[in-house]
Amino acid sequence: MAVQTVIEAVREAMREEMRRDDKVFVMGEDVGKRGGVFLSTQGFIEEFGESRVINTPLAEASIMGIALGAAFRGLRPIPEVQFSDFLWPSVNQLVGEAARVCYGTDGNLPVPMVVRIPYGGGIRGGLFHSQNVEALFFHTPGLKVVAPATPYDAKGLLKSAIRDNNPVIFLEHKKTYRMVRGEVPEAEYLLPIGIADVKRAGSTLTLVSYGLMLHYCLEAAEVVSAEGIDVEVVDLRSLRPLDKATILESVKKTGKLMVVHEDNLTGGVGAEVAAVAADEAFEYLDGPVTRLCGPDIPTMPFAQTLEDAYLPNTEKIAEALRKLAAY
Amino acid sequence: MAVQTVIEAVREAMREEMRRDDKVFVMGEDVGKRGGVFLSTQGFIEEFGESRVINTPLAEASIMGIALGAAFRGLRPIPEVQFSDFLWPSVNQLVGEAARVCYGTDGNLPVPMVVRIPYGGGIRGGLFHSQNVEALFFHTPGLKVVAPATPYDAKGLLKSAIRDNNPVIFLEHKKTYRMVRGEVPEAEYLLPIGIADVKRAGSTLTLVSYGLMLHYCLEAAEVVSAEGIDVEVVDLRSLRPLDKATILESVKKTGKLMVVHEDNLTGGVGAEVAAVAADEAFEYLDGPVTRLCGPDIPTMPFAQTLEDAYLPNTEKIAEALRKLAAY
Amino acid sequence: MTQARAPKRPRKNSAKGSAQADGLPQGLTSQDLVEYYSKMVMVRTMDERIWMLNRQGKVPISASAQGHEAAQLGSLLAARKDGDCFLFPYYRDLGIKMAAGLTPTEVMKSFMGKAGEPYSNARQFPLQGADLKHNIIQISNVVAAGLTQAVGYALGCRMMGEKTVVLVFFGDGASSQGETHEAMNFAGVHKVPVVFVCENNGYAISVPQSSQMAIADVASRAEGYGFPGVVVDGMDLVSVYEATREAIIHARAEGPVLLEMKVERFMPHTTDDDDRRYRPAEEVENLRQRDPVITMTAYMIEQGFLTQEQVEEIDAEAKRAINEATDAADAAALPDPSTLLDNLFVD
Amino acid sequence: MTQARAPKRPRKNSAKGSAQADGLPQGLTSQDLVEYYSKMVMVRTMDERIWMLNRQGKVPISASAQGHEAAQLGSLLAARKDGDCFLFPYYRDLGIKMAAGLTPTEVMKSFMGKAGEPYSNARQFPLQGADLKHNIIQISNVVAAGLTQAVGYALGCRMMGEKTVVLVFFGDGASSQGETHEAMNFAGVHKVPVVFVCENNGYAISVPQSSQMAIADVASRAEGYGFPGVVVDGMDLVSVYEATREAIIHARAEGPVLLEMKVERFMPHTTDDDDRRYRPAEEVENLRQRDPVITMTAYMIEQGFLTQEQVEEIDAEAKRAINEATDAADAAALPDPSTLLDNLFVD
Ligand SMILES: Cc1ncc(C[n+]2csc(CCOP(=O)(O)OP(=O)(O)O)c2C)c(N)n1
Ligand SMILES: Cc1ncc(C[n+]2csc(CCOP(=O)(O)OP(=O)(O)O)c2C)c(N)n1
Ligand SMILES: [Mg+2]
Ligand SMILES: [Mg+2]
Repeated sequence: MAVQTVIEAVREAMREEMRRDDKVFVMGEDVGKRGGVFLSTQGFIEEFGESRVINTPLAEASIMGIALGAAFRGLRPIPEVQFSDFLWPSVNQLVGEAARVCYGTDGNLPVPMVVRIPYGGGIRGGLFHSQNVEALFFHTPGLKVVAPATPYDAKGLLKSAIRDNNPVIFLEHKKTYRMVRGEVPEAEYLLPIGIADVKRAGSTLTLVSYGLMLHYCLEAAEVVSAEGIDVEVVDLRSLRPLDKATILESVKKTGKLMVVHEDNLTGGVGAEVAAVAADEAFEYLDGPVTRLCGPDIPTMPFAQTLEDAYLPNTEKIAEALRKLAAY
Repeated sequence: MAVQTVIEAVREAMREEMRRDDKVFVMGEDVGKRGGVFLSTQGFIEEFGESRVINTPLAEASIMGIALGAAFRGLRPIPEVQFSDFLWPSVNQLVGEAARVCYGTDGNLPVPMVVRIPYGGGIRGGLFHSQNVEALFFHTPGLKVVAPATPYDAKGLLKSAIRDNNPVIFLEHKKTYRMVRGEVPEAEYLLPIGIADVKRAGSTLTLVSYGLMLHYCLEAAEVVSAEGIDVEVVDLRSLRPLDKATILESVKKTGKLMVVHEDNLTGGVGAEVAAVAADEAFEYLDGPVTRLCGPDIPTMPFAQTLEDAYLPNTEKIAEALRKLAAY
Repeated sequence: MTQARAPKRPRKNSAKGSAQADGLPQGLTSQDLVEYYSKMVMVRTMDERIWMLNRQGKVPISASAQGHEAAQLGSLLAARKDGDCFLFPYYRDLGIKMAAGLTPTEVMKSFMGKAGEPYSNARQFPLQGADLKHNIIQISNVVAAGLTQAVGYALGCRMMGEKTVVLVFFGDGASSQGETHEAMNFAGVHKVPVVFVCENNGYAISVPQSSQMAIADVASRAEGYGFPGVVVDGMDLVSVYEATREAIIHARAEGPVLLEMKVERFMPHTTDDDDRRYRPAEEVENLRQRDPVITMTAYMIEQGFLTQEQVEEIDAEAKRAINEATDAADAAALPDPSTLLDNLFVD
Repeated sequence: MTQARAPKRPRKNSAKGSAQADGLPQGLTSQDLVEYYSKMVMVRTMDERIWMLNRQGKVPISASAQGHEAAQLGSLLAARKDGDCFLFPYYRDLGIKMAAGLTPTEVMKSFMGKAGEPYSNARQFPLQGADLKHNIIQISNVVAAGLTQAVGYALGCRMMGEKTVVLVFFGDGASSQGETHEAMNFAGVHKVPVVFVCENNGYAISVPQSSQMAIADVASRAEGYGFPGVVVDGMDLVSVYEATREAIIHARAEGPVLLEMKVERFMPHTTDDDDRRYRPAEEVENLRQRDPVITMTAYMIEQGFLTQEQVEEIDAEAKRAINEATDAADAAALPDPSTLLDNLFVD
């Protein structure tokens, strides 16, 4: 096992798959000599050449539309959105088109394509370099949506996504890129899309999260465990399909549920998790289903004080856990 | 009082506001001589001239961006998306830009703009003329989102939206345009954005809906009332801000909640309504919080049999009500 | 419409001396013309029938191809003669989709939303989805969304070492969409083997060209992408064939071409439209003088490729086939509602 | 970069005989040039200081304007002389935003994210949001999103009966975005009084112009929208002034102009970038030969508008002002976290 960062795991996953299958290729702004602005394709143009590492013009809708068209021909494009904040011009090709191709041809035209999107905040990115964009994709039938939190999950899920014959939105939290390190096996492995992971077992209550926040949740669980609150932490990893079975099993065991995410509260992923529990685990619930999420403003501002005020963190989560545990 | 259809109410609301304030203007594809494809601007170009009734090129992103720029100058544009399905190319200007202007200038630049969007199905529109698009806007801080079901609400809310100094997404269900008729006062009136309306009082359970489905909910409530099930029907009317107070008051009274919408289940508006109840009315709940929504496929297909199979209707709602009442 | 509709100046002279000894353009036989004339008559007959069936409540929606037939079929002919083309048509391309190889019954099932519809099994609007058997994809109704996809498809073919040229079709209205620009710009930079075919009928629903763009020819935009733009009379099948053929050859060797075919829309935008609100009735009447079916009939007889009798036979055969198709489609089953959730994903 | 960077052929000869008796271009006094030269020095000094402060961890991000100063300030000068212009700059336009009227301390507060930041009260990246006092709006970082907004603003002004001309600024990379096309097309159709100003520095982060477009001049696209395109040497303030002035006059009278200013980016894309990955060091060194500040210094002395001594004074004054601003901004308060939820809406 080697210790890697998330960005290294992402890069390795792509490199392995590109070596394995020459239908796999990357495209996006600055993916060439620059190696991507986060260096996720560093060294790729040297190894795979210009035809499989395509520096595109600055035009996101075309990046997605062209990737989609190449997927129609049977290639396996990995288009990159440089920052999540800049994907909005491209959503027609993703939500309007890619998601509907398989259903709209009654299964005759597969779309083997992975859209990589660095997202999220905590990096002084302000209103246009911090956005959480998962809710739209989470709500879109015909897409799969993956949001790993660790290098191990990132690598195994990205490799699965690349081999999937359906469009996958792959969300990489920018702050985890270099902050989060973890063991990654040398030997090849794949992780299944759609299966959540219980990152910490516990009995007092269930804490569901994903992405950067997962790490704060784990820290908060440690903090309150000293106080006798035994938190089970479920890492969704895949948002769509949502692993209802794992969530429900945990909630039925603990009787209490809290969801944490960085994205805005209203209409976020947490609402669905809560709704599923309130329906399908109703008889097991021992307390209100709670959410600790980003407040309902566009996203975190640039100023340090305001960014801090926006973001859930270990302390805020621990406090909310105590409150729910005491219910 | 005159009886009007929804489309007439929409047209009258705009006409009155355009007469009242010459900063108000409409723009979009075919809004000119054609009077809009649904005739919502019929007669406008004759009355208000080409400078206030602007036939745009076929380019939705620019329709929204240009409207937004005009709003910066203090005008009150009403850009139209011809069908909801075609709004995806424009979401950057709405979700990425318009929604962030006020917050991102710390309140210095207001955006008085109403985006009118005919949406929804049941009209044999297939995958690209039937879409429900509310979830994205519902999740976007900085926008207000209105989705009326009746001519009375449509007129009063549209007039308020036009006078609002913030960006409002105004969703008009296409099938209600000519199907739904209702009384509309001759005298001017405004209805407040953000206030739900209890369209039918009841005690057994709370049924929350909006748009076309509201009418099926009311019918279903009548059907089951003969069986002793007394349903309270809450019409959200505004999705954002969500009127939590009215929802919670009703749920606390009845102890049971069901949400119905045409949009896909996962991550839809219903999830938030359910989550709010599961948190803030937890102690009052007498049964699982249930949802009856469109299934998780892109949207309703073209073939009549498939469209029918997709859509919630009076019968399906009545059946679900019976089940929940029996819990 | 303030602008003259007849093409003013083909940028490249598409008819330049490629004629064969028998007077037919390069690569064409009189057989081909008879075949495509018959297809044209079949398409027109279908189109008219569909409109009628809409008025009878049997067909929910149709965008008529009347006036576009020569453009659609001339392009298709060039693509088929070439033998290695893939097509991304748009919603008005009944001519292309039908003549590419569908039976009249399949087409009629599409319009009636019946099981077995070839593009989407009736999940989508008629003839929308994919007909891979005939090298055709059209995913959506979103105007101009197919252009970048077509560029990607062509790029993909090149990555696979293939010689395929992709033809993507769109209207004058579609030229305004941002994605049209993006598709052309990328194709220009990467010299992608794609022909952008604009069927310019001067209207986007009710919006005339003068409100859509401040220029006379969409083709003039090609210069801004570093590749050639060509204008051709889209009411004449042979001219269209020649221009398309040259464009395909150019695309394969050197990269994109923007081919603008000046056509006329004889009918309202769709069966849902009422064009009297925005278009004087005389305008359409005048246009009908240039009906591509009539023009081609005259040409076929004049050239001696068909006799008057044969023309009448072709006509009768088309009517017979469409009648039969109407009956067959009418009797066909609707999709089984239990399939509603199927095929959201492939394995 | 495969393409030559010097402008090859101004479409309109922007210097055509509009000179005044004293040799200065129309409407300019030597006073103006001294003022804008001082501004240029101030902007450069600020820009360099910000980069240094980034390396010290005090400024999270900056997109340097070095190399673009003559273009930005020449345009601003024309706009201000005109007296009725509104500006939509982009993120690299420190020159415009600062010289439009901000104090060095306000600018420094922006970069440090301090309370009282003039564009957004430090909610956004430095100098992003709106500075309505100086007729400037720049909402976002989304490349090209400002173009349609600028067109809408100009349309709005016209609807209000005003004579305002809007100038919207963007890079060569931004020219590829679909919205750029849509903005220009609408402006062309409706003859909106807007000047599209492209600061073409030949790179979009690491992507050279040759991978961005298959043409030499962005300005050549204007023809496809029915309005004039002009290329000007963006390294020379006086040429830029003249070209912008003419563009403004044209825009007010006849509709849009696309003005392309050929400039150079001396620094990496932003403080986050490392341009050695994609750009040979000599390339930048060579470009520095054409530094607009040095060029203008020489011009000012040569023309007798400034003495060497005055030049040095201007330099010293800039350093002093920036030092002071740094201290003041450093000492300024951060925004109060209790304001986080404020001003999502206005009443
Ligand atoms: C993105 C988008 N916007 C709007 C529409 C509605 N619409 C359908 S066809 C059409 C006009 C298209 O005109 P043109 O491109 O000239 O093609 P034509 O119908 O004339 O062949 C419009 C506005 C759409 N389908 N997609
Ligand atoms: C829509 C969008 N995509 C990507 C980015 C990331 N990005 C920021 S600046 C830039 C390059 C812009 O190049 P250009 O327009 O030439 O302006 P320059 O920075 O050279 O002045 C990119 C890709 C963005 N901000 N917005
Ligand atoms: Mg047209
Ligand atoms: Mg640049």
